[in-house]
Amino acid sequence: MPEEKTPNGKNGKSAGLVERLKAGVKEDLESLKTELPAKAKEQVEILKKPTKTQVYTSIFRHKHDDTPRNRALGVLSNVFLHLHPAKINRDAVRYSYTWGMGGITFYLFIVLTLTGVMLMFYYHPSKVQAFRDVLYLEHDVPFGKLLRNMHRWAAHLMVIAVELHMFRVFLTGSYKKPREFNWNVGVILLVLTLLLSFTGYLLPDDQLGFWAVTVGTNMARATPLLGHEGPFGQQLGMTPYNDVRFGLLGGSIVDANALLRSYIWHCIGIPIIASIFMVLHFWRVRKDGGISGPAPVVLDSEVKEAKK
Amino acid sequence: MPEKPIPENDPVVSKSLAPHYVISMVILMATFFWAMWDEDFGQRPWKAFQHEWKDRYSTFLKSARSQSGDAQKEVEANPDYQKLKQDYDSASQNAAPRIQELREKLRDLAARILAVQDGTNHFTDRRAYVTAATYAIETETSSSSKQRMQRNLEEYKAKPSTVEMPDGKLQTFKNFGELEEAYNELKNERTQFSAELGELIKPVNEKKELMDSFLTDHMVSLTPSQLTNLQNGVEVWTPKIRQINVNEHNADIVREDSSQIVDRCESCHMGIREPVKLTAAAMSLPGKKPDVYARAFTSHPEPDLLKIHDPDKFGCTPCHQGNGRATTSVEKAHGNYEHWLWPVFPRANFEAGCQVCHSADMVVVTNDVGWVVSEGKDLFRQRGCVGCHRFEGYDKEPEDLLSVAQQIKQLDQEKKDNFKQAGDLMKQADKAESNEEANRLNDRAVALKVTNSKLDLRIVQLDRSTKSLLEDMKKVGPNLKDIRLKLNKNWIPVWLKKPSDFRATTKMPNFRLSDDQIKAISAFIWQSALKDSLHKHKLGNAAHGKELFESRGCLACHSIGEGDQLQGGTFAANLTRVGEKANYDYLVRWVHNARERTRPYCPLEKKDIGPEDYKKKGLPYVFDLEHSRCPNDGHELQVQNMTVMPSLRLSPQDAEDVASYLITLKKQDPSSYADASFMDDPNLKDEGKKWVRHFGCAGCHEISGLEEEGRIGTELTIEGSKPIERLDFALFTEIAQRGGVEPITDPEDLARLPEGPAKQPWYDQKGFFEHKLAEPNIWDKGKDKPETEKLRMPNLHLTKDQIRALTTFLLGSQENPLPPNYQYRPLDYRRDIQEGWWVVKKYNCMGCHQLIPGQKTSLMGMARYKDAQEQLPPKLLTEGARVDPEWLQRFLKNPSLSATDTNRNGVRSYLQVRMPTFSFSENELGKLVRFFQALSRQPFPYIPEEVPVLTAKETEMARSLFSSTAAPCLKCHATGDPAHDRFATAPNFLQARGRLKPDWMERWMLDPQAIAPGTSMPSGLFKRDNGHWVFSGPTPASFQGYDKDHTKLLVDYILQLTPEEQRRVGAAMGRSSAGSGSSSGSKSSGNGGRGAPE
Amino acid sequence: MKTKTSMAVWSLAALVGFVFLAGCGKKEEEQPAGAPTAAPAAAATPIDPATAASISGTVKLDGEAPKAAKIDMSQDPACKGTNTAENVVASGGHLANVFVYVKEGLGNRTFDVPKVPITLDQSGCKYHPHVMGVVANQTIKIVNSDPTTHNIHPTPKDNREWNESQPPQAAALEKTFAREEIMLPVKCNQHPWMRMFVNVTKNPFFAVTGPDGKFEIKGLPPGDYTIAFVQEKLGEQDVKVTLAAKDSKTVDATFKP
Amino acid sequence: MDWKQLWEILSAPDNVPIIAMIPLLAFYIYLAWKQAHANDVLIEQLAGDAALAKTHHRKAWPFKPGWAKEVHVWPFLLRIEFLAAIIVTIILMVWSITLNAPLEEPANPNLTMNPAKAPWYFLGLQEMLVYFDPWIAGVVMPTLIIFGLMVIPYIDTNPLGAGYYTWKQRKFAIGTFLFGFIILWVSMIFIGTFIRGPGWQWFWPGQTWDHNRLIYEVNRDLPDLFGITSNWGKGIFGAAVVGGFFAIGGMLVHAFFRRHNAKDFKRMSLLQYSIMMTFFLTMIGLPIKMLLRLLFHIKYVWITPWFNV
Repeated sequence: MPEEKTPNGKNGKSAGLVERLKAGVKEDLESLKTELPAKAKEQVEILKKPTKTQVYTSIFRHKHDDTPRNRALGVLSNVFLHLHPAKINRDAVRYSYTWGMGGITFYLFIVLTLTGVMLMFYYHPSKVQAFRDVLYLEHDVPFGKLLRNMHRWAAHLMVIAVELHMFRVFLTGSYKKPREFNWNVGVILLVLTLLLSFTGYLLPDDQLGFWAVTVGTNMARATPLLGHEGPFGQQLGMTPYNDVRFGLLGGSIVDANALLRSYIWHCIGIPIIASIFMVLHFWRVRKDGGISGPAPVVLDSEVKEAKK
Repeated sequence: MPEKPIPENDPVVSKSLAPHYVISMVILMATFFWAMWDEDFGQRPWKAFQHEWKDRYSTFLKSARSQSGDAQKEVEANPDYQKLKQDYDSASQNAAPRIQELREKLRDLAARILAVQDGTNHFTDRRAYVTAATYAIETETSSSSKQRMQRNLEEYKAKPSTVEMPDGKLQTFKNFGELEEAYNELKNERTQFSAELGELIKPVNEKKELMDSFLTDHMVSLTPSQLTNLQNGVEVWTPKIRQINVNEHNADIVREDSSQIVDRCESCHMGIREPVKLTAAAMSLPGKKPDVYARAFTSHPEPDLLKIHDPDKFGCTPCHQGNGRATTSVEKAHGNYEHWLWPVFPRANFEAGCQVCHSADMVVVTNDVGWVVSEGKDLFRQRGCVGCHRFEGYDKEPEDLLSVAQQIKQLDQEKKDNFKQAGDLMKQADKAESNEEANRLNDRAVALKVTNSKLDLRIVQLDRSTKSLLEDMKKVGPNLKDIRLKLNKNWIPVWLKKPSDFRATTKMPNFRLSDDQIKAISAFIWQSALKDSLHKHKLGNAAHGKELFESRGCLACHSIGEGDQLQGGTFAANLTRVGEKANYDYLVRWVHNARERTRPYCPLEKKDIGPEDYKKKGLPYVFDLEHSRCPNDGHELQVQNMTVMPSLRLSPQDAEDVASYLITLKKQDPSSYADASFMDDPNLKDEGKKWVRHFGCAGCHEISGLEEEGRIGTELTIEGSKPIERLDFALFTEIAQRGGVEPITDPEDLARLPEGPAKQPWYDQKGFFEHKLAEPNIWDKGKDKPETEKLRMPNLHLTKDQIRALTTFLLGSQENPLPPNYQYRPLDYRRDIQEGWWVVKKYNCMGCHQLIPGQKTSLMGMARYKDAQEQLPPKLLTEGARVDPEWLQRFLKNPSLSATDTNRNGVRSYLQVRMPTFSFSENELGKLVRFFQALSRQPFPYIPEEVPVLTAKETEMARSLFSSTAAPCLKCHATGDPAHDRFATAPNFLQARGRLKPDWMERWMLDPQAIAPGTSMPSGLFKRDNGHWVFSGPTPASFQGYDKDHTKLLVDYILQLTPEEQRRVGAAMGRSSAGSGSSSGSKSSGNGGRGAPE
Repeated sequence: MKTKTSMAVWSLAALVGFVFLAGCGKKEEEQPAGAPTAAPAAAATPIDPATAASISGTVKLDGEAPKAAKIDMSQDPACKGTNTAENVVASGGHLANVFVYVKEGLGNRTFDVPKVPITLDQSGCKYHPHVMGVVANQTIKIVNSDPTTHNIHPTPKDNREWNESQPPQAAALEKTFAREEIMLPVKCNQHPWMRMFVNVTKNPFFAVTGPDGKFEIKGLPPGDYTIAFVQEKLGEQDVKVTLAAKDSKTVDATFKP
Repeated sequence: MDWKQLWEILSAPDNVPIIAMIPLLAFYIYLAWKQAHANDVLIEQLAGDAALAKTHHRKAWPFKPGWAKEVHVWPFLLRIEFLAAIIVTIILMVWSITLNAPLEEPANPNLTMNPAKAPWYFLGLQEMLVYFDPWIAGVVMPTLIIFGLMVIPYIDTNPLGAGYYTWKQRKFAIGTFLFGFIILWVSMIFIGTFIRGPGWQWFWPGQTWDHNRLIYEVNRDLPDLFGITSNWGKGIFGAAVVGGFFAIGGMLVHAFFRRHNAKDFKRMSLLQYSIMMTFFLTMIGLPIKMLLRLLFHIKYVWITPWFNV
């Protein structure tokens, strides 16, 4: 209850109350003098060790001393790092074995996501605006040109990295039992990467993208059974207006609908699908016993033939 | 690896990556900084421009200021300025003491107001309490507390307040009311003093303004203080993008969804809109040649154009093109890179930008001459490009004819339907159940009948426009149906071989025909031509013919002589060798009336109608503009030769004389041409027709059987925006892209290239057009093609300048990337101007008349007129303001202004050169009249103002002035008296009425030189006296005390002048033979004006 | 540690070098877009009267002088004067009204504009003089001594055209021509026979031959000159002459009809 | 030699990745070969020395007893991963600063680009369009590629070479894969980018891409060479040739495989073996068809009213 300070109050309280009030205030002042400095000293002590604060410990679950335990915890307790096991084959850290291509691919995917999100701020997938937006991005947006360049080149780099990754995986026989399924996931991811890049090609709505996509999708015309120029397509009633290409483009030519479809596949559809497969891919890497090697060589003579 | 020794420590665990990290981090940081630097400078080269600009412009302004200072001193020395300055000085001195006093008072008041307002117990605080309390009372619901609060407020208000005044004294106000009153009074006082101060300062300031504006008005360049302001602006300039966002400034032109125009050109071209003239030389570093900066910093060379096209509203790129947004490099900004569709127009062709929006204008700039793009547009028609290439706006009569025919068909159908429906309705009405119903139905039937009458009238109208269109339809080349009558047969193959060998300036291009083709073509046209016979004429007087030829104005269009000797206009053929090719009898007919046709052509039957067709219907074989219906089907006939050549209304005798003269013009005898009897070989006819068709001869010539041939070339309306990939450089594609090699080797053609042999890459529209125009078959070079597939475009033997003009025109002919509102398609008087120029150019009006100040006519430069400028055709600079449009229409229709005596000029009978009869169609007549009215911004239709009837005294006064020796009117103006008119160099006054507009006449008398520069009529006849215009010579005595404008009096007098009056005056002037001119006097009055009393 | 730092420095240097390489854009060769402003005109150099030379001579007409045409002045009763045309005025083989001036040889010299105006009189419906010389920007005072109105209408090539009327007894008109022009025709539209020629020159060294065909030009500084003789009908003849100090040379010219 | 043309193609921004890919691929093949060789040497050594085989750590890398068999991810792996991320970032930034992403004219359906090329990674397929009908090149082949890749783990029954580089233990698998990846994929991309010019014509590097070039080339169908005219005849003949290729080729491959990969052959089920054979023969078929076209101008082998091969 707040004290009523009415110096010229007309309805004064009883004298006892005033006395009590006075005593109370004195006491409070007294406590301020003694207790506050003590608390201040305490606070300084706490702040001297920031790693002991509640805020710190709530974030970092373990100590940072260079002990094997902490090394392991550093990985395990981190959502980003716990894709890795705590310990791995001593030779697996060698670059010459893995080429780091899987990691680089993933890193490029992240870079592409970030730059892509920023590009989306400036881009409208419509025939009227798309090309103009790219011009705007190049000429008006601070770092816009750099942003677009990075997105474009990272996309190309990612395709290269994915292909090299596959190359390496094959050469080290890493698809062999028990990793057969993960190889398949990888193949799907390769296809998705190509599709991601391909759908992005059209978005600037320039001649390059337009004709690349036209050439690309013209092949769909010839899909057997489903394309109007494909084997048995016409026999099945396929026309330019109902075949698989029409479905891909949302029209019989590369136009506004194709642009929109391309955009949605590029920005939402394929990234989500790819993310799901990536999660699967990484999960299976761990579940299938980490990366395949470098394993000790096996001699032909040591192979035990499985019973048929 | 096995060979290497195994290290002691486990390399996987012990190897340090620190150096790797250090290096890569350093590089990473460097990359980041590089990105920053690139973003800030690498991508922003304009910053360097702006720094440079700051230095150079500042230096320039400094030197400009010192020059301007001298100029200012000169102006300041002017006594008028001195007087203004004195006025200002004395006024400011007079007002100074009181101003000082008032300023002090105001300062004091301000302090006191502040004290009352903000001092202890200040007013503002108390007022806030009062208003808050008042609000609380107003919103209080309980009446008791309302009363209580009211009391409290009263108490509060009653409290006194003491204020410490600025002088330290304490002043007590008894209550709030008193305080408020005092405060308000102080404020009132302040307002009063401020107002007084304002009143006092105003006249002083006005004088100062007068002084300053005198200075700015009398200085050609900017004043030093203006320059100082500019310099201050430059010095505090920090580099930033300068851009024009057209949408911001011009929401009504640019719609939301249309392309946004954002032009940043001024980020480098900083000087474009500076109010001083900046040349590249002035912006160069001292002693250096203009560099890239100096050239970028010049001010716009045509500031007047910027006034019409305010850059804030138009931006830069709509005219110049380029990539207005780009700022990363000069090439990008100018759009000079592979993937920009609208690169900046080249320096030599910058006027292409006009064409982009002004494609509907024949003359782009109405107040200037020598515009390259206008010349290009003109050439496109003159040289017959339209014959093969469609271009929106050119020669659209055939298309219009088609659409008119279609409309008529539609209306006919509508009429039929209406008729049927009306019948139905009436039938229904007869059987209707109620009278109301019957009446309603009948009314509808009646309405339909009325509608049908309207439709009928509309059809009549359309028929007339068909006639107009047939009249308007012209061909660039002569009618080849007449060649049997017209030409020396043996001359034809020689001509076809290479027309420019016979006549260097001819419009007929060189088709590079082989001998076989020539044989076939000449055989076909010879055999398909008409075989009618011509009226035979005797040879006339060639000497007289020569005189007529040179004086009647033939040379306004035709030229004569070759090379240096060439004189006359370039609009029509050079006649130096006409005697070698032409048939005398045909020439006579042609000179007499070029439009006279051998046989009329029926577009419906698609054949030439002969006497036999007329005979069948029992009609006389007469066809002219009045008798233009087909005897077979009543359809409109083509009754004229489709030439723009007018009739000079020569007498038959004169026509024979002129023709006799022309037939003497030759270099070799007609009989010396090699025999060409193969032209009668019927076997060649079909082959010939094939080639005639192939080369599109019918585009420019009327040829039997090929009247309805279409154009064989590509449409060029939007040729300028054709993607470069669509322009076939054939085997020279790579060469053009890389530059350096010039494919044209023919020295004549090489000399046509405006920029000379290619040095840079020329793989662009400009390069294509220029090469194509210089040597049209250049893309066939090195190719092996059959004759029929070779490029057909003939060599037009153009000059460099002509090619530049045509290229400019084509470059600008684009599918407009701009919003449609940018197109110059006005609907008001400017549209009349736009349409009029097409007609004016079509008939080469400017060969004789000056329509734009400074424009040269063909006749002007000729020796004949050097000492006799008054013999030149009149200048038409203010024609619309000068003449009554109705009169003008009559005049244009028949310039002789007489139905019988046509062998003369209707207005300026003293001129040797003659205004010809062009037989304008109704359509073109209307366009021309509206054009002249619009050019002078005259209201249309024109309602003549009432001319006040002069009193007898006024008439007497006017007459005395008019006839005084001091007033020279009749010395030059014709009267109709042949003896007097021998010396006349000006029109008869009797023609003024009904022809001239009084306002214009008055203006003309005052300063004719300002209306028609160089006219014989002198300026300075009147002077300003007491606010009136009075005659500047000695005035007759009767003018004593007359206080109105003498000019006005004269105008009214002239407009009421009768032939008798004129004769009387003439006689009074003591002219030897003034009385004998009655016959011609009455003649002219009969044609001169609307019902001029005899 | 040292190696690490140096490595870092080297890589940085390499990077900077790369930046420079990338930044080395090609600058266009600068082209001249027009010569810089012309040298300022030399101030009027005084001519030393001590060394001044002079030229004199006679202009002859070689052949029969065409008979002067009669002018029909009946058009204006107020015109009463000698009614012979003045195209070629010659007597005894001496050609009058030939304009003689220094065409070339004075270089960049400039001369003050004479303050004294030159008078052009109109009397008897003729101009007096028929041929006159004037320095550019020198005032020409035009007087009308006739009882009739004239108008003065110069039709120049390189100067501004004007046409003003001058009633009898009107105040004199004062006009100037700013640019050099030889045989600039002036006429009166009301009296078509009235013609005269003004010669606007940059220097004051000119003369008009009198009825005896004589002329004299004084005060010329020594030098090489081209002297031009101009007759309105018979055209121009140029004579080259070299003058030493205080020379007085005779230059004659002969025109053929 | 048209250096300008060459430079124009090489420096086109979208071709830069391919240029980058070629040395990159060469480097990685070298890296893989080096390790495979080392391992092969080691395997040979161990196969010949049973004692050593028992004690050896069985890797080509050095190892000493006492060294940890496993190391902590943090920091030993992560530090490399971070380093890789930094280097990739640098490469990407420098690339992005120095080279602009292409942006051409606004799309114009009326103006066909010549040559109109698909994105570079699909150029292999576009190149296939020359040799096959679109339905094969554009639809069947990608599907086959994807499925072919996916079945690899299931038909490769060789248990050796899992987790280490080797050549000798997996000659057939690696050889086939290299053939598919390098010859059929990468080199096709290379051809599509650098060799194919206007009109998709074959231009040797350094030859000017002349838009007007015309080449006389008559492509015949195989049945025509044998004078077969009837539709049925063509269909049957083509089917016979294609079938014959698979039968004879299958026999040859079988003879080879049975001898040189006896163990694998033994391990494989019939299904595995037949799938392997189908894909292998199809792969072999591609260059044969290409050579038929390039050298003998043979367009189709098998003609039916519905499809042509």
